[in-house]
Amino acid sequence: MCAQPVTNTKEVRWQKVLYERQPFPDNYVDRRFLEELRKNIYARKYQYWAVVFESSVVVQQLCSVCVFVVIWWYMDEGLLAPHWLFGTGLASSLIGYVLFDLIDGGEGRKKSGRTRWADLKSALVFITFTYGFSPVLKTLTESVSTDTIYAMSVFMLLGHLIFFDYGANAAIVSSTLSLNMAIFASVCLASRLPRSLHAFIMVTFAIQIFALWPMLQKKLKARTPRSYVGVTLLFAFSALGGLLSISVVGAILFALLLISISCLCPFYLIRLQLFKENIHGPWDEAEIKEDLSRFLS
Amino acid sequence: MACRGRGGPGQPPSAALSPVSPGSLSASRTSAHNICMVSDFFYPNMGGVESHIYQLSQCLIERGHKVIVVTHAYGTRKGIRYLTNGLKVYYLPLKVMYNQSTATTLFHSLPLLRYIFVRERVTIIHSHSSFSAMAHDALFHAKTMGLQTVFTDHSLFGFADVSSVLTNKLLTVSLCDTNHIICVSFTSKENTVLRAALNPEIVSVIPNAVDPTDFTPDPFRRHDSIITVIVVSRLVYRKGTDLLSGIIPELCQKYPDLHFIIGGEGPKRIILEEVRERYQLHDRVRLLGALEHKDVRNVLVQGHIFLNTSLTEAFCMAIVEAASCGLQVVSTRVGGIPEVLPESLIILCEPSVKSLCEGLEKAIFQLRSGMLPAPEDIHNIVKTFYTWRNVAERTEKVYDRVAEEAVLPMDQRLDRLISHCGPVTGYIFALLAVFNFLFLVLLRWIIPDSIIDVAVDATGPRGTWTHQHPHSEDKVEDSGKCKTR
Amino acid sequence: MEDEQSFSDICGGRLALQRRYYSPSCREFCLSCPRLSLRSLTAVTCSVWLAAYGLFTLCENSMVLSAAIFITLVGLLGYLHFVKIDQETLLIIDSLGIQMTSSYASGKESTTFIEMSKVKDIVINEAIYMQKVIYYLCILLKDPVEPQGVSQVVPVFQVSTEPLPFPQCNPPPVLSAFPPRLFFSRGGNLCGQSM
Amino acid sequence: MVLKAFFPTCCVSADSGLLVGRWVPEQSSAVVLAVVHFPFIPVQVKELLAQVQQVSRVGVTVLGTWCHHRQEPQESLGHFLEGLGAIFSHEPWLQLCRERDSKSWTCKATRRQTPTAAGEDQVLLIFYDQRKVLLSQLHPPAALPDRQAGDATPSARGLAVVFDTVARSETLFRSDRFDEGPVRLSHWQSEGVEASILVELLTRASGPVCLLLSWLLSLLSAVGSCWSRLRRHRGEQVCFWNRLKAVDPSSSHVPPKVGTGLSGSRSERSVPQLPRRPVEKPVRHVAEELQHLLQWLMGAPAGLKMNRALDQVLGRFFLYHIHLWISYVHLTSPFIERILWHVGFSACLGLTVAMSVLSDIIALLTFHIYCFYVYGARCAVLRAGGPPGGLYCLKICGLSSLWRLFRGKKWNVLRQRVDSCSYDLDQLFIGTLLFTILVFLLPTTALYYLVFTLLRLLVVAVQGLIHLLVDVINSLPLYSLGLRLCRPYRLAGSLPRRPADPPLSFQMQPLPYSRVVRVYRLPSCGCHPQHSWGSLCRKLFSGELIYPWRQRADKQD
Repeated sequence: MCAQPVTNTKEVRWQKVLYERQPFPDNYVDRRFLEELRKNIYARKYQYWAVVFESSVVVQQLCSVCVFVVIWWYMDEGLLAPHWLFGTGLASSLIGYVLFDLIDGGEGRKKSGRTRWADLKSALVFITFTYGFSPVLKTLTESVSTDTIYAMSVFMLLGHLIFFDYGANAAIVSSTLSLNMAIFASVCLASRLPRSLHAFIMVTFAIQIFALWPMLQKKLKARTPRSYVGVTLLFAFSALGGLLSISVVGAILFALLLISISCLCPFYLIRLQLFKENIHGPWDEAEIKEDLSRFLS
Repeated sequence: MACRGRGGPGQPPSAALSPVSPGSLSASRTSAHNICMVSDFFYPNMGGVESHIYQLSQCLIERGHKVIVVTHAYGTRKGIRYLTNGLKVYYLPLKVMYNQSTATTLFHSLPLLRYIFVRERVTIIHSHSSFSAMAHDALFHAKTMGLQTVFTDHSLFGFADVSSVLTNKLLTVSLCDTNHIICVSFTSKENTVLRAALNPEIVSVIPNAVDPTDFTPDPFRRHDSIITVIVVSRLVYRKGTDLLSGIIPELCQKYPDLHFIIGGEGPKRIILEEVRERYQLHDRVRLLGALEHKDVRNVLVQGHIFLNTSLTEAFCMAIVEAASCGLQVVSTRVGGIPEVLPESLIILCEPSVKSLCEGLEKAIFQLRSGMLPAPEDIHNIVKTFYTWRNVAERTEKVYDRVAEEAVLPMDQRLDRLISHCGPVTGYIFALLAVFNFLFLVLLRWIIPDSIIDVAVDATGPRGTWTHQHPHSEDKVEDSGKCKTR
Repeated sequence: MEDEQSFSDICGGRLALQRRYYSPSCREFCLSCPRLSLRSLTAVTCSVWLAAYGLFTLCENSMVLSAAIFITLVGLLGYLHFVKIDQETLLIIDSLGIQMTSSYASGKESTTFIEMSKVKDIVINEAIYMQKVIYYLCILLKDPVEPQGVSQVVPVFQVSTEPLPFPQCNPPPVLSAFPPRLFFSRGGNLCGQSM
Repeated sequence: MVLKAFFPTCCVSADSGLLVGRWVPEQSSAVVLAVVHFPFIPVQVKELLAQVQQVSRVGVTVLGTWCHHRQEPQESLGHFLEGLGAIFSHEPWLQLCRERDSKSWTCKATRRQTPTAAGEDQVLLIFYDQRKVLLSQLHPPAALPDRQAGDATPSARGLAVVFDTVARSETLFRSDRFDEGPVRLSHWQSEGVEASILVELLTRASGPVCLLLSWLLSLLSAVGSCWSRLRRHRGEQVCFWNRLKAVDPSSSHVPPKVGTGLSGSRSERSVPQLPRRPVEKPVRHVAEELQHLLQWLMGAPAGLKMNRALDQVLGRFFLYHIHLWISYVHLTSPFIERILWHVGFSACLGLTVAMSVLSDIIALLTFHIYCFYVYGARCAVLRAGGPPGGLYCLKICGLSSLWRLFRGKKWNVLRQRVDSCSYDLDQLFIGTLLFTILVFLLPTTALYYLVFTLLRLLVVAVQGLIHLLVDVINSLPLYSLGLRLCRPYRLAGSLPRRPADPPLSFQMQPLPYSRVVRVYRLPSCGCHPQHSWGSLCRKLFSGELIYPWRQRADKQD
């Protein structure tokens, strides 16, 4: 590279090393320039129906929110008796609880080491605290305007949908935050209901639909995918039906949303894969693939 | 450049203080340049970029060029200082935003930088490090002022995530009309060419260097009854400290006479401490904490093997320093590391605990069987590889080439920005360039170039430092005073 | 013995330098800048009053006008008394000391005297000043405790914003009284870097 | 090196004679102290100088000759003066000459012993005012310790030597020309000691007078405050009895004694109306204002939407507290009165004592505000029936930790940082429930906290002002300031010279007031506030208690 007079330039081959002085100028571009460049080595192939199946998680969560809002509306209007909702909720919870253990034959319970006593205790804590706090909840937002409460609830439910753990591996996902936002929204909405019993039952229902139902869903999806698809369809139609009884336009829009998420979005994802161009080379930061936490445990 | 029409009342009595008009300068000596190194990273901050700038400047001064360094103020170190051989450093009072890099608005630094460029009669702006906002600002302003620009990239960047997409876009904008780019390794060149969508012809590869006299082996400092592995790096994720935390227990269980000395500080230090505690290795793993540059050699000579676990590296100075001290180097095969040392001096591994352990075991086996060359021999081989004089020589060629080139006039620059950087970014930055130009016109109207007085050259063809101050330099150095107002 | 030269300051304004030699050991350097011009004074006053009048038409409160007049007067007085320096004088008496006098436009004079025994050196230093980099002449005072050290740096000729007439790269004639020496401030110790 | 001759202005018109003074070889300067007139006997002059030297321990010698040509230049005098140099050998020999028109001066310094006869130095003549130099002190006072130690060899450098020399050789100035001494001298007192004695006495006295004045001033203010206190008290008593007399006939069942107030305070709403005492009145006024404030807070203050239930509870609690305070003050007011009356006499000890006492009284009488502030800020266990809820500080702590829970994080105490953590479902649920409740109750408590903190800050500001004043009074150098006012030249700052004509004159520039204060400032005992503004605001926000005037160590317990 330096000004060394070299007679047989043709015979000397350029080497990609720095420690030797080579008879080429510093800005020499060899044939081998960028030969280690790779494109799309980690790109995945997607199957349409598999993507549609995966999108059902999103559909489920949208439907959960929809069902919750519909039920709240019924309660607020006085069309739904709280006792009835409580009874239904209790019954479905018990069925779900039994199902939860039946699906994998008690394997998950053995693995986590959680006793039934702990479950009972959790349930008792839920019920007691909600019941004890329900009068406070009732008067909590008295002086705050209804619009503010609605805005807050919408914001929180949206947050719940955004941060929910749909199975993607991203930094934004936080199931804790998502669940907390849903509970916050339900407390806000429950405080608008006419009586403290209503508030109590609304919050209980929120726990069932936002905390317990996704757990069951996850297990269903893993164990019996077919029944999961059926449950999803059923749930989606019931949510649509409930919404239809309140507002036709809303129902149509919601149906469009569901269809676009479950059918159109997967289609676009697969189409856009054709344009993917991801560059890799020796300059990439190496990834540590092993689990290093074993050295510390 | 500013031109001074009228001379002062009475002819200048001393050559040192005479007005240097650019025309006369270029006529008198074409090969001497007035170079301004700009980077956020300079001493007293420590690191590869800092020592690169310093050593390169020293060698360029030795070769008769005028060199000044512009950086931001570090604590109480602000104003103007002179380092060895009259290297003039401007510590500008700019706000530091993150990680010693200044905040950039693309405009606020223009008045000061322009004043400095004019008064120092700078002809070539040499910016360093793509992490430095000030370097990019200076490139932008220099192009507005019509000065030649050179940029040295010291780091590698991926293409996968959102943040790198954005930074790469900014680099594209910054480098699209820069005259020449210097990279420290071939991998870095490929990376930069891809990132900034450059013509590879204007990218030169000039490696970093190590002062071999600073890193000499001292075999008597190490205990031959045990095997010592040295790690010197910042303890952060990018340097692979997590890998290190896996290697230490694995090998310490296997070899009871293996010791580790780890120099450096960082957020990941805590996991090393946890590992040390978990496996009761307090007597065998020493954490030295932050090391000063002058102490690095004393740490290196205590060991037999040097371990580098970096996950990405453009040019690893640490392994050259270690090899220069006569250590067997075990390193990950990432970035430009394979280009740095020949196969005989380095054991390259994949970036995983298993592969690195195998590499270390190989090195230990070689050491025990006496297959390794003597430290002195390794030193003698390595010291021929990289020298700052060679770096300066090659950089000078880049300057010579750049000085011949024409700087794009404003209309062509705008064209290039728009055509080269994509429609949205291109137009935005073309607009910003126009604003910058208007701002410059405003500044020129407020303080015309002719009013700005010319600085006295400390270095370069008319440098006053060497002629006038051999004695005062010593005197001042003894008293160790430093002051500016 | 007296002579006069004119220079331009770092902002491009005119400065006049007078040198007087009373005796071989006693010299005086007097730097004077032009007096406050009536035109700029009128311009500033008019603009302030016009702005006040504009405000007055908006909010229709006559307090604004009186406040504007008051502010103009007080500002002018303050400017003349504390800011605007008409003349700066440096009197050097060999082996005795240096006297610096700055006279303000209002006639106020502030005088500082530095004994020669306290003066360590007189240097030209370089500094970043606002958005400029300037040379300025300053006197280094000895530290009474540590003879090598410098206790204080006294800038000379700081005619408000025009620290030193350093026009056309000519060494200021003041320096002929002393051996002119450019002061290269050292980097000091840099984190133990051997340089 | 240029030879400098310091010449006193008072000797300008003196007759010809010998120059007496001190030679400072290291600076090559000659300080002329006086002129010895003709005729004299050299031996006597030497004796006199020896005496002076013994007393003042300054090397006073004959420096040269002084020649004042009143008439036509006399050639003979010149030769005579030349000859004197042989008698009084001094190196170098100074020859000062003033021509008749007083414009032209000639000054020569010759060195005899130098073999090259042309040993003439350049001489710089500088005039100085002897009296002022004698009396004044150069700043910064570098030579001061030396003189006190009585060191014979002054190590003072530069101009301080001139000051030192003049000040030490006071004995030389004892004689005047009316004395019948063997040697006639000309110096600043030579016109007559008697007249100058008066001046000197006055100057000497001015210092103690300043001191006395300042002391008198403080005494006067103290006595004044005492007197006004006494008089007001007496007047109040008279009024009180008058009023009682007036009340008596109409309602005879009210017993004429002070204790009646007690029965009045029992009634629920009405504030006791009876005797209004000087302390009680403002206290009661403040309490009433506080009651109004609380009632305003219990409504919808400034249109803010507060939680009604909590608002009512808090409001009632504080109202009850104020009520307790009023009755307490009423019960104790006679004793407090008495105590205050006696404490008032402490003002005789000085203005600062009175002010400190005032500050303490303010603290004592605004105790309820302090209590409110503490209640508002944190749940202090001062009373058994403490306020409901931990109020602001607890609320902020709870909110911050619950917010972390809300995001799925927790505070790691060991590592001092926020870690992510997976909570149980029931923990999450209860945490979020409490979080929601706290968020909606926050504005109410925050408002109460804000109002009481503002009140507390007001009191603290008043107290701080008083402390600052006390500090300033304590540390203000009254004597030096008085001296600067009356005799500016006594404190010489720098010594500018005016180059009017070739002989430079030497003028004293008084020290500026700011430097007088800075140099002579007494060490103040006042403790400075520990908090910066930023930390103060942060503490206020997080609800920590602030004690601006207390040491950090005290706060621990």
